Amino acid sequence: MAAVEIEPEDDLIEAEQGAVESAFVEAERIAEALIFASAQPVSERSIAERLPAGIDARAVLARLKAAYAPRGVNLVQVEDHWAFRTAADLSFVLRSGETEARKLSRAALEVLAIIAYHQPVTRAEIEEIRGVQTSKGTVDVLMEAGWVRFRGRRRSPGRPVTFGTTRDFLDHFGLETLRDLPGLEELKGAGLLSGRIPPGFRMPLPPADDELAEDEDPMTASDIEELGLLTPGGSDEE
Amino acid sequence: MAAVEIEPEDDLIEAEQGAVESAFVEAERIAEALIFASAQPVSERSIAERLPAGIDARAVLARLKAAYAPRGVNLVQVEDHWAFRTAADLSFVLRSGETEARKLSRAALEVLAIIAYHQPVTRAEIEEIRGVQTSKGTVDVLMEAGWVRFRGRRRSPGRPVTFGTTRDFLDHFGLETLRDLPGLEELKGAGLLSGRIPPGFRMPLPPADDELAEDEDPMTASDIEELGLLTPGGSDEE
Amino acid sequence: MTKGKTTTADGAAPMDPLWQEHGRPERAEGEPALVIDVGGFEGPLDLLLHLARAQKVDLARISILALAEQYLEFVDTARQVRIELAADYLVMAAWLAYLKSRLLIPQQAKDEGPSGEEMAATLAFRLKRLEAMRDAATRLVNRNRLGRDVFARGAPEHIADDRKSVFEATLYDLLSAYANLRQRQAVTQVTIEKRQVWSLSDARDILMRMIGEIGEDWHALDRFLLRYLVAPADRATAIASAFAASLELAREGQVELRQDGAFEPIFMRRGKTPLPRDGQ
Repeated sequence: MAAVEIEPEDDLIEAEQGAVESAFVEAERIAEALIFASAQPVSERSIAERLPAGIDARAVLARLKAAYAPRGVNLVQVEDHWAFRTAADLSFVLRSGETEARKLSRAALEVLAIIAYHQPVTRAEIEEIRGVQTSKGTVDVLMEAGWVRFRGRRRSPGRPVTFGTTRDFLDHFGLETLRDLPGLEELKGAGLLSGRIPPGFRMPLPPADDELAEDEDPMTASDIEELGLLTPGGSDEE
Repeated sequence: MAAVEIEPEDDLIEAEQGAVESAFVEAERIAEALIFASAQPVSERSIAERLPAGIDARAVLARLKAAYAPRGVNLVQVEDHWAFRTAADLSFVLRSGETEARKLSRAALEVLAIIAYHQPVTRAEIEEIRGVQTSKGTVDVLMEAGWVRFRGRRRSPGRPVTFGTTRDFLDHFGLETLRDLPGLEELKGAGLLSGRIPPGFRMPLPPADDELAEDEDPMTASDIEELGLLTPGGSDEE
Repeated sequence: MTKGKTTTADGAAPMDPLWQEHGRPERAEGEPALVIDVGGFEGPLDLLLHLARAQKVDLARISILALAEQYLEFVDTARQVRIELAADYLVMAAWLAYLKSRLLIPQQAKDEGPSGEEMAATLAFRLKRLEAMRDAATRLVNRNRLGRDVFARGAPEHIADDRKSVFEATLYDLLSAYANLRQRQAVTQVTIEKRQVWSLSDARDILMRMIGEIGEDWHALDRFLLRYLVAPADRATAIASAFAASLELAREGQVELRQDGAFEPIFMRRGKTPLPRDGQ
């Protein structure tokens, strides 16, 4: 601000009022940001502490509250604490779906990854790679997510069901094809595989397309029905 | 929408306009509430789905953005997603010791910049630019932070995996799109984002006049870069 | 060893005193003292950039020759005091020594290699590009960052989002789960061997680094490689391994080799059709 020549008093008062008003607006902005960023309702005292000196916090909050009253978000007071809440009449927009995204369990991630890299793969093979039994629920979760599907049946004793991934799987993980899954070198390069990797370490190359493998039979309608009833791949398959 | 064939009486038009305006205000409130409720940017599509039929989501968002621009909380765009964020100039009030942003190593930062400016980029290209092998764990850190992702594969021998940045990256660094990367156009113009030497790039050899005159200050490359990159008029134009 | 300098017996003196030579007369102009902590550099290009900066002129006007000499001086000093330099630094030294020879010796008529000037321009371009990226990184990191300068809603409320899936997982989650799993299973058979000689795979790694440096023009690199990459005592094993590795790389199409006659220098360039590296 450049120094101003001394002026008639009216202007001075006006300028002063302008300065007061702009300090007030600044205080509003600060209060607004503080309450917005806080995980809990913010106490009036702690707001007051951060406002420019000489500003009445209560007045600032009252004006903010009035400004937000007609909006989609309201400033609400809980005792002497303040918080933003979406307007009560809009709850229908916010609560329509009620499907909270859940994190996949570690076991599910592992099984999904094995299915992605090793498909077509049977439950027994998954267990062999993981070294532990896979609970039935794990594959169910992946099926429910729409990322894993029955591919067919292996032409081997017991004709075990083979698993593969779906189109939705590729979409969700931003892959164009299964071949986009990074290979050994790339996992190493990205630091995901570290340390010494034994010479025999192999990573399978996922199939390029959905064609059945040579030792794989397609699923028949009756297979599917059966599986649907029997719940897929129950722990004692044979 | 439904064609209205009634004679245009002034009152009717006014009433109609009033109705349109109030639907628009309602849409604003809904969009505001939706975005406000979420800590993550919300997609324009999912906002549009929840607005009353016939309302242009983009127009609603533009008006909201303008309304919030002078406030302590701003509406910002990240690609086609929208989020409320505290105003950058209030950082001094909000910054607190506990919320220290993730500290990146110099190497990780450099790799991040290379991925951001050169994407899609392969690991070999990153190493060529830096002239050094990337230690394991550098890319890993960036992926874990959610800033870097596998993008796909280059159509070249070996089909190497390419890296790119994520929307979280843009969000974190306050960029609306990749085009907003600081200095991007200048770097491109100078040929510094390519693998090959630009045609105009000349190195006079040997330099006969290394010595600076006594009244001459050395010009460092970074000076020049800055001169070219700092757009006149400066820092916070938006 | 520099005069008046006492290093500890095992050469484990702290880093900077090795380079900072007190009580020494001022160096001649244009010959900035090397004050280097090798641990602080992100590879040879970074070191070169630092040296170029020390020339105090615009990158477009640096003397590449002087730069190469300073770098080689640095590497020689490091070797004298037995600092183990990473292969990247040595590879660069070999390349710069070659560059220096190209700049100093007039080009032969039948010589197909790139001229010294072309090589110098390539180096200058790479330095400029690295510097640009470094500046970009600085600008990026100094922006107003979410969680530091700019904040998101502290108390998000739940909204129904449009995700099709009710489950959340990123590709990174998926891959790290897989990598961890496989590693866990593999970890049992790890053996760590002690290295006494240049193994074939060491040599191969170093040659692969070279391929990145030399590009598609013929370079006679063998002499420079050997001079900078190995201590004299290891020279025999290095020659054998490097030669074997280069043959292997040539077979894979990663490099092309050429020798005009017996005992002539071996020329090398990047192969036209490298095979996939990840064994696909």
